[in-house]
Amino acid sequence: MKVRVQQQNFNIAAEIKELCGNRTDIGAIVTFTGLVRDFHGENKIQKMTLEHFPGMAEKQLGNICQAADKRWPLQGGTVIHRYGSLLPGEQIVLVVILSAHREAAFEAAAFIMDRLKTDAPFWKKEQTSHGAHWVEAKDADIKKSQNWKE
Amino acid sequence: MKVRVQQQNFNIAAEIKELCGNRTDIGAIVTFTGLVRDFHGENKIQKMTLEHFPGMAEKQLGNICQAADKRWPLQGGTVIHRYGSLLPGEQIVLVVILSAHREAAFEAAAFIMDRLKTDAPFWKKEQTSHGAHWVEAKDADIKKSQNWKE
Amino acid sequence: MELLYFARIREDIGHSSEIISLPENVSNVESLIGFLRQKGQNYQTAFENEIIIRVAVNQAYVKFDHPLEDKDEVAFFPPMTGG
Amino acid sequence: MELLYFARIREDIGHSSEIISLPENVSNVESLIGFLRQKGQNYQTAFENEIIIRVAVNQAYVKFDHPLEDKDEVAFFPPMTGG
Repeated sequence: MKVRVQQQNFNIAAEIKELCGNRTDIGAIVTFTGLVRDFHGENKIQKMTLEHFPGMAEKQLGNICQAADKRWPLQGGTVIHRYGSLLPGEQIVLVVILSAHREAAFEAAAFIMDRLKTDAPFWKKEQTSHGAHWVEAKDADIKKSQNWKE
Repeated sequence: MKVRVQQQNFNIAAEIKELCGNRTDIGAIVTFTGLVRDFHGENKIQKMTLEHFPGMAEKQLGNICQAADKRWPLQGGTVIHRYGSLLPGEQIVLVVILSAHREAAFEAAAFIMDRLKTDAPFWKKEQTSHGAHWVEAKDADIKKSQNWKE
Repeated sequence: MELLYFARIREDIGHSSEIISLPENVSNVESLIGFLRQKGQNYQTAFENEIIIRVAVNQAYVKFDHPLEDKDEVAFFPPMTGG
Repeated sequence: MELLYFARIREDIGHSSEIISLPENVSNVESLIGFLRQKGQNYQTAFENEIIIRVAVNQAYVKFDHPLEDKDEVAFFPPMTGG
């Protein structure tokens, strides 16, 4: 699978085309696109800034993809995560998964997104009508936080 | 949600763009694309012909979308199913789901595909190197077959 | 009553639709199939195995005990294989 | 030893990286955090709540008892919120 961490936008159709080429053995393509939303709870989002750990971000995304490849019979995939300043409605992340079977494609794409949220070194800062603040991780479980895999 | 049954091909990026427009409240887009595969077991596929029940196909796809809309908090979606003659590598079906939350989008897209397979009146005929034949449904369970919802 | 046939059933019978008057002794899908089987070898082949026959009346799926009226559109087809 | 800081921790400390020599009494991540806390109020604020500190040594996540060497790159950051 291919991993890219980039500032510029991406095009879902171009990514699918590059993955599939002239292949005729693919049965299912599942994609996930994550977008900047205009509201977070009560706060209206004006801008979202994504910080990342260069090098490690790519490495972790690669590890997540490898784990997915081990777990499901996949035929290829692409994960793209953007960084920098993004406005509401803009694309943040893209996952494309190819498989002969739809269940594998759905599950692998969902797995990659779940892992990416907790394991890939990206941080969101929201600029809202009430000031700027770092987005808090949703599960601030003490045990879980210190129980990471080495 | 929008439903289309058509002979012509579709473009995933154009469908997403039409659904999203200038909206900034969407958090997640999940898509499923089903393609004609070149092999079915031992048989090399030369061509796939898709027959459908005009009118009822659209109606059933609409019912499936309504069921998904009731079950998950969705922000829109499109289901396109093609009919006619298709070659290996060609697109058969597209599901696009918008939601504020990724779990809802993943589950709704998978649900629609599962229901579509058993409830939407489409039939595949494969032209292979060993002749043409209708594809058999995977679960030919007697009980299930006569137990349809009215 | 309009009858529609799709996929394998259409091919076995040799045509995709026909208009018939609701026969006297036909009250539901099951007895309609019985009636059709007597119309010839092609119908017998088409309706041989009830396990792989699906029915829609007026574009809604029904069971074999679904009652029929002369104004109904009845469609017969094999289990669906789209997607 | 190279230290990297990201997101809230970077902002609290006021810079994104620095080079230090491994202090005598620092043997693992936990004791490195203790050492850094003494460097000033900005570090105290950054490392106040250990529950929301994550650590990577040479770009691999580690626990606070992970041993350290002078050649290590140690990165501190809050729980991740990408995707």
